[in-house]
Amino acid sequence: MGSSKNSKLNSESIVGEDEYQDQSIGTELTRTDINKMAWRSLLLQASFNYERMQAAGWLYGLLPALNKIHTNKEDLSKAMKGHMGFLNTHPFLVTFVMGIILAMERSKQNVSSIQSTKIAIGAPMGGVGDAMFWLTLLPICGGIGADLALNGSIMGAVVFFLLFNVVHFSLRFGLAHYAYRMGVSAIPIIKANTKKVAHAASIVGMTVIGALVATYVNLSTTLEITAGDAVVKIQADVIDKLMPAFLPLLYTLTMFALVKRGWSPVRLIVLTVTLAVVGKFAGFL
Amino acid sequence: MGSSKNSKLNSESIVGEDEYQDQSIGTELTRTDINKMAWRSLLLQASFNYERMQAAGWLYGLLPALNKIHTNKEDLSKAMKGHMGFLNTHPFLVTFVMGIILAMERSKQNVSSIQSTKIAIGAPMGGVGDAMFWLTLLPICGGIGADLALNGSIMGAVVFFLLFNVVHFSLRFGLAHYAYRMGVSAIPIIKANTKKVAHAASIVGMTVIGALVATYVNLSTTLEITAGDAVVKIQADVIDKLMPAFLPLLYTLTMFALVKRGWSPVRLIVLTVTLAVVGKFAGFL
Amino acid sequence: MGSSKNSKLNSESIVGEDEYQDQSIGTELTRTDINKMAWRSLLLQASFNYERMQAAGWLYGLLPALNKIHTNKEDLSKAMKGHMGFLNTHPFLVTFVMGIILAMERSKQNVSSIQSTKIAIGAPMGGVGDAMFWLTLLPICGGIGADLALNGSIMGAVVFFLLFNVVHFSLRFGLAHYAYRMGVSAIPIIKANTKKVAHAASIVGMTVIGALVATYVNLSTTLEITAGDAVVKIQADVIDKLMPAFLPLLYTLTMFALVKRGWSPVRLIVLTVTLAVVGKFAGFL
Amino acid sequence: MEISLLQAFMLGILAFIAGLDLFNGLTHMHRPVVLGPIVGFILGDLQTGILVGGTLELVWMGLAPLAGAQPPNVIIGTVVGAAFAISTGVSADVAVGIAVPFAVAVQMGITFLFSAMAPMMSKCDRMAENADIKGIEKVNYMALLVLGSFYFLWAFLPIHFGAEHAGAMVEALPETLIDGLGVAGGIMPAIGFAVLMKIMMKNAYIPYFILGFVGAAWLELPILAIAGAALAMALIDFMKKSEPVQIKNEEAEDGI
Amino acid sequence: MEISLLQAFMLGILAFIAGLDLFNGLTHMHRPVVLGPIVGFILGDLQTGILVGGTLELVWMGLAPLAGAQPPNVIIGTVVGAAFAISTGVSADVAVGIAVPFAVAVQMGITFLFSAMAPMMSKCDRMAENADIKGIEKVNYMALLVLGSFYFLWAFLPIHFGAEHAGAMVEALPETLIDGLGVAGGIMPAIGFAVLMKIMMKNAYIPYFILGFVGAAWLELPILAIAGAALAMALIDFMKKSEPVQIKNEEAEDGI
Amino acid sequence: MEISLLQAFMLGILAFIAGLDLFNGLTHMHRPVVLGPIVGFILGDLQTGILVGGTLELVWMGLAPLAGAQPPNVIIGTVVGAAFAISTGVSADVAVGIAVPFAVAVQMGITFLFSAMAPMMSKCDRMAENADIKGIEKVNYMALLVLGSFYFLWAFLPIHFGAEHAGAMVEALPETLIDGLGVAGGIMPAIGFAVLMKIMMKNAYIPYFILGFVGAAWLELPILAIAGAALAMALIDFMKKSEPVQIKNEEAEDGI
Ligand SMILES: OC[C@H]1O[C@H](O)[C@@H](O)[C@@H](O)[C@@H]1O
Ligand SMILES: OC[C@H]1O[C@H](O)[C@@H](O)[C@@H](O)[C@@H]1O
Ligand SMILES: OC[C@H]1O[C@H](O)[C@@H](O)[C@@H](O)[C@@H]1O
Repeated sequence: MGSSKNSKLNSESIVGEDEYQDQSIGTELTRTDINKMAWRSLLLQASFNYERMQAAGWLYGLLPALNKIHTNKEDLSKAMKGHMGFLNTHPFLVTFVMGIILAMERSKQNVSSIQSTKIAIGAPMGGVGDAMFWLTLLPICGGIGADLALNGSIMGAVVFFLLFNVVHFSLRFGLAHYAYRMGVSAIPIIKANTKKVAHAASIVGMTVIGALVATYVNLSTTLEITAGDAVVKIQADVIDKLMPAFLPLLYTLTMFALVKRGWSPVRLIVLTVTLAVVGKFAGFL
Repeated sequence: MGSSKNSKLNSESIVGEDEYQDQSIGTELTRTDINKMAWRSLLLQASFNYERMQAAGWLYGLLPALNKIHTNKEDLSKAMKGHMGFLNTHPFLVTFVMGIILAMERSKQNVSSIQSTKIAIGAPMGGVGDAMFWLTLLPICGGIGADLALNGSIMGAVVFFLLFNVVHFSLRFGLAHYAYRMGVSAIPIIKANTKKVAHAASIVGMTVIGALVATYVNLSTTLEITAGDAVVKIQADVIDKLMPAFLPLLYTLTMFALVKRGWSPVRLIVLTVTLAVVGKFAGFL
Repeated sequence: MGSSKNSKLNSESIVGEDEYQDQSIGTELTRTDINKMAWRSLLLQASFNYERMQAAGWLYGLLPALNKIHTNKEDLSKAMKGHMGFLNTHPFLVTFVMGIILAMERSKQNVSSIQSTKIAIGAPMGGVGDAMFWLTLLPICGGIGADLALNGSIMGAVVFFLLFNVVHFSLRFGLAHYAYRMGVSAIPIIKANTKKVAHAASIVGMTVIGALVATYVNLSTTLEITAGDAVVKIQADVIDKLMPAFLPLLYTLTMFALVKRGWSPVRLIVLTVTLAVVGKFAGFL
Repeated sequence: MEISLLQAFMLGILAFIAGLDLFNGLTHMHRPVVLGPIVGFILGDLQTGILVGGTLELVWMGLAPLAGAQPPNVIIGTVVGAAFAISTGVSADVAVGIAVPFAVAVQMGITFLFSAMAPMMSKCDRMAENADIKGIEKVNYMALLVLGSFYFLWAFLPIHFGAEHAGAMVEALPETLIDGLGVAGGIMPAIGFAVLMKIMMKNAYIPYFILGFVGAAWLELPILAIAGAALAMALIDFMKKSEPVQIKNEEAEDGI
Repeated sequence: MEISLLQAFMLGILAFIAGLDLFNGLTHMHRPVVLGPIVGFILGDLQTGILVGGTLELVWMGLAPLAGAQPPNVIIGTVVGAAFAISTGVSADVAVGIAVPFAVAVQMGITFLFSAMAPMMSKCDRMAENADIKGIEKVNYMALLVLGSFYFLWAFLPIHFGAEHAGAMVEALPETLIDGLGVAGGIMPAIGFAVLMKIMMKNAYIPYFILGFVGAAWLELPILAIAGAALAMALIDFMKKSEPVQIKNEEAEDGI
Repeated sequence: MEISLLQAFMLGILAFIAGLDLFNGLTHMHRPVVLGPIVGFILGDLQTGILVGGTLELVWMGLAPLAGAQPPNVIIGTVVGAAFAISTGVSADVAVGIAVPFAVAVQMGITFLFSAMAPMMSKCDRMAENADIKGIEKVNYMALLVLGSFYFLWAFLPIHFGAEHAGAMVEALPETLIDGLGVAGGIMPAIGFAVLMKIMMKNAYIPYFILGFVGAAWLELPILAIAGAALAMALIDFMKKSEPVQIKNEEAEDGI
């Protein structure tokens, strides 16, 4: 996976890119700053898309605080670039992740370390939040509301709206402040153990990414080879028996190789869309 | 999981508590001592209860030997305190665990190390013994006995009783001596590697405890939220999908936190019983 | 598992046996040598048997190259002894393993390290190849062939034969050269990290062997104890619940113990066959 | 009852707003139980709106976008469905039947949009490179505008021109293309992960990537379980690194 | 046939002894195949006792307390069932039918006792603190006495007063309370583990606790498999610690 | 049509060659689709041979030896089946019915041979010890000869003497013995692993053996998944060993 020459070059260049130039702890963030972040987090999914999912909206939420923390423009650019990476978490729990990440930004952790933490905390919270809010809170509030509505009362709408949003907004703002405070109180420990913390965060982050590849990338072939009486379903009969999620892994590693060769994501998207449409047309996807 | 201050205090105080003052190898245990232990092991479950299961009966079985090994009274107290910890193993295999543990006591291993070993060996033997004796030996002997009995012969009772107990008592006594000898022959190695052995034992012990929490603690909520047409079964629809055994874990960690704050087990039992009865009454347990 | 005395003796003696006397990198293998190996690999299963499976055929394939590499006769003997060990891989992918192994032989890695690598790569390829060639390629070619044949055309046989063997032979020869080149280019790295590479290979190899014992050794008892009304199926009701693959593990460890005591494989085979026939006769296998 | 142009326009605006709320804001005013009454209010029949809203709420019960995957669109289903129910007087169930093809078309359309938005991310990358805060913000705002307008059209057109005429439009959609984009949407996270791995992947983390993959692909463990096990591994590693010093003391003690 | 007070008393004593044998001693003289004949002997009809015992043995076949969980109580089932069968001459099956409510009541009662015994453990903790050997022993003996007496009563009362009267007693039990105690019994090991963790848990072992939990909760592995994997991890750790010294040599050799 | 001795002999030779091809060479000329026409050619009825071959190809579709386990033997099934079909004029299906007992007998016979070949391995061990290249080669050639002859006989005899007479032979096989050898074949890899472990097993690798076993026995993971996870562990270990030096620097930096 990557010839040794490649990876050496890579790791060197990353080390440089990875660290912030200004290593002094950033300006303190006020309650107003955190509130602003929480408000902005409402647009987490404004530019939702299937390549990076919530990336740009996530960055949008962090921007004012990042601008305050990174007075050095190059550092700001580094931070922003990092936060354009893939992210998908639950929109109600996102401020929890944001709070922690801002504390890490303030303490000028390395970009890769911050990104690992973002994934390590954010990704599992996606499923947790879906189960708690989309599959539990929502049907409960909806059920109560529908019940009242079917009796002809406008209170159905009102009760639903209030019930749901009391939970929603208390979480959104509560978690933001809670997480930031928690993160800040951990700054000294983090600072003293920068490398170790980064390493630990990367372990969790990369493990989760490995799992995400198998979970989030949906790619399977509908290819069936019919030769006389014999029908071989390539996906069910061959791939799934050998290595489930083989195609997602293969495709991700291919993309990774191309990214390392300098292909731009746009090119990869065009490639992917073309492949998908052609595949659908030719009947193998 | 425990602030760093807490855990530091803890670990310091534990270190003190953990080691025996008298580090010289204890008196040798004679065949009679081991036989006595095996006889006493018949009362392993005399004071069986759902908090510590076989703890006090286990201690009862070890007492004469412990008394001989720990001439220093404080050490005896330490040992006894340790052996009052949760234990559940199979009553026919228990002497195997006892034999090994007594050898460790003689070599004056740390309390936590001894307890880890006890759990690491004893807990898996619970399931093993159940499968071998309760679900295999017993139906076989019972079947033979019942067969004879249904023909009207008193030999059914006699054959059953003899067959079963020949196995039972040969194991009980045989394992006791075997395990103790084995343990004693390992003393020099253990002594030379005290810290390492303790660490290894703790790894197995704590892993098993983690598994036991998910296996032995039975706690699930019957809560269903019915809102109009919507029914959300909290246990099956939410918790089990997110994290099976979440409630057992939560409850155990809560208990752990309270124990660390100095709550006595009795208080926790009262709390638990109250919660259970109230929960049953209110219909959420 | 093995008393400490035993294992010490063992490991000492192994160290000696394990290393090649002549540590200089072996003669280069020409294209002809590799082609010869690929041709000979057609007889991989000539002396197939259930104890070592493809061992002797595998060695047959490597012999000319080994003879060229190990000019020292004792080294040749060492190498040959190692390659008589158990192996089962897919006959179409075997040249891939062979190529890598020959490169390792040239760089005079330790025998145990070479054998670990052989197992670590070869064993998983068995299942992979079966899925790809026996369960996919074969039915497809066969289906096409049968289709033509049922229309009465001799082209069925011809098309089948050509289609199948184009894939077959391109793989067999292509992989041989590819793997050997790959292996050779890795020689400097391997040489510089001999011990580490050996350790890593052994980790994978031994893990795979642990898995192979549970997968390849088929041993289960048909024993049912019927005592009056009670029927206890020893395999399904007891062993499978406690520890699936318990009997295979037990038998393998017993064989291992006997091998270490110096029993010859022939003796073990006689023992095994006797046991199996008696067991079948007595009805417990 | 006839629906006036103004009313159709107002319903379009309502769909615009509710459409945004489905993914942003998330006050859930876009759920039928709230949206129904508003449609009713606009069309001058609050009472029917409330009842239709309640009914549709049950129909969409438990359908929410998980991991970005779209169920049949609740907003167009409700706005169009309720509008038909109120204007033609048919029952809510019948009205839903009419609205379903539009809800499904929008479901696919959103999938399309979320795929089409992907190339924009590279533009954002360049803005990030230049620390162009305003730029990032503008992208997000523009995306909202596009998304909202899309909803506006899908509410306005069927309501203004009638289901029959609008239905033709739906059928005119090139199916394999749309399906192909759906497939592309499913694959696209691979690119996101590739970009991520470029930042985070060092050789030292390859094993953990493998372990995560094995856990998810073969053992089918949920992300939470894998994150838990990964945390355990990270902690073991974290604590091990500080040991060497300790070990030396220990060894000294042990006289090794 | 009438059962005399003395006979009822002797059956109570028999239940006392057999009750202890179910958890202590474990000679399994408490199984129907042995107990039935003894009941028959006491009631003067050994032959019927033998037959009833054989029948009941099959009824309770495969039912034994696993991990502390109680099946319907075999002892009261046998003693009361056999006594009724012998005294009234009904078949064994009918007698079991009569005995079942008592067997179930005792099942719940034992669960109750095993929960109620829990607070006694703190007392034992204090005794252990004081190295009070005699105290620990006394607790165990007392517990046996309580347990045995409980069995005595549940055998004596139904036999002496007849199933109808005793049945009323069973029905008088407050069900939610009993059920609640059953629930409490299920939760209680949590306290035991908490106490254990206080002794054994250091930060270094948190990861292993997590791994054990993940293995049991999500992968549903049995304890034996988890212990096996844990042993492997412990061995890896055990052998790694002694390596540093070796490593240095190796490095020296390798000239790094 | 009568089959001449020469023809029967040639079919035996064909079976010899095809029998080798099943495990060696693997050109798959042994599949019915190729074998059928050749049988037809030998018996002077190519056309029927082609049709029967096509039919039998479908019968054996998807049956191949996996991990050494034998399905009913395709070669004897085809050669004998096709010969009967051509000579007696019955349909291919009926002919297969006649051939099946022979195919099954050969399946067992191969299992027998593969068990009986095992002791030869020790001889090979000694040859390896002596670096006796010629010897190893001879063993392999001899094994081929034995295997091929075995096939020759099982094709020649039924064809020459007729199914009825040959069928008696099949029935004369001592079943428990054959079954016992099948069982022995299943167990035998244990010996192979034992020999392997003698070479490779050091104490340091016991934990990995355990982990592999737990993964395969309880989690029922396929070898590929286990090899993947093992690779991850090996890499972690591989990279860790070079760290100590680095760590010291780090510590120095951190001033610990
Ligand atoms: O799964 C987490 C998250 O994924 C996407 O971002 C959307 O589908 C959200 O609705 C969902 O909560
Ligand atoms: O499960 C092990 C063990 O648990 C409890 O102690 C009792 O139920 C025993 O009967 C059982 O053998
Ligand atoms: O399973 C791998 C391999 O095992 C044995 O060697 C034979 O059965 C082959 O046909 C098979 O491909």
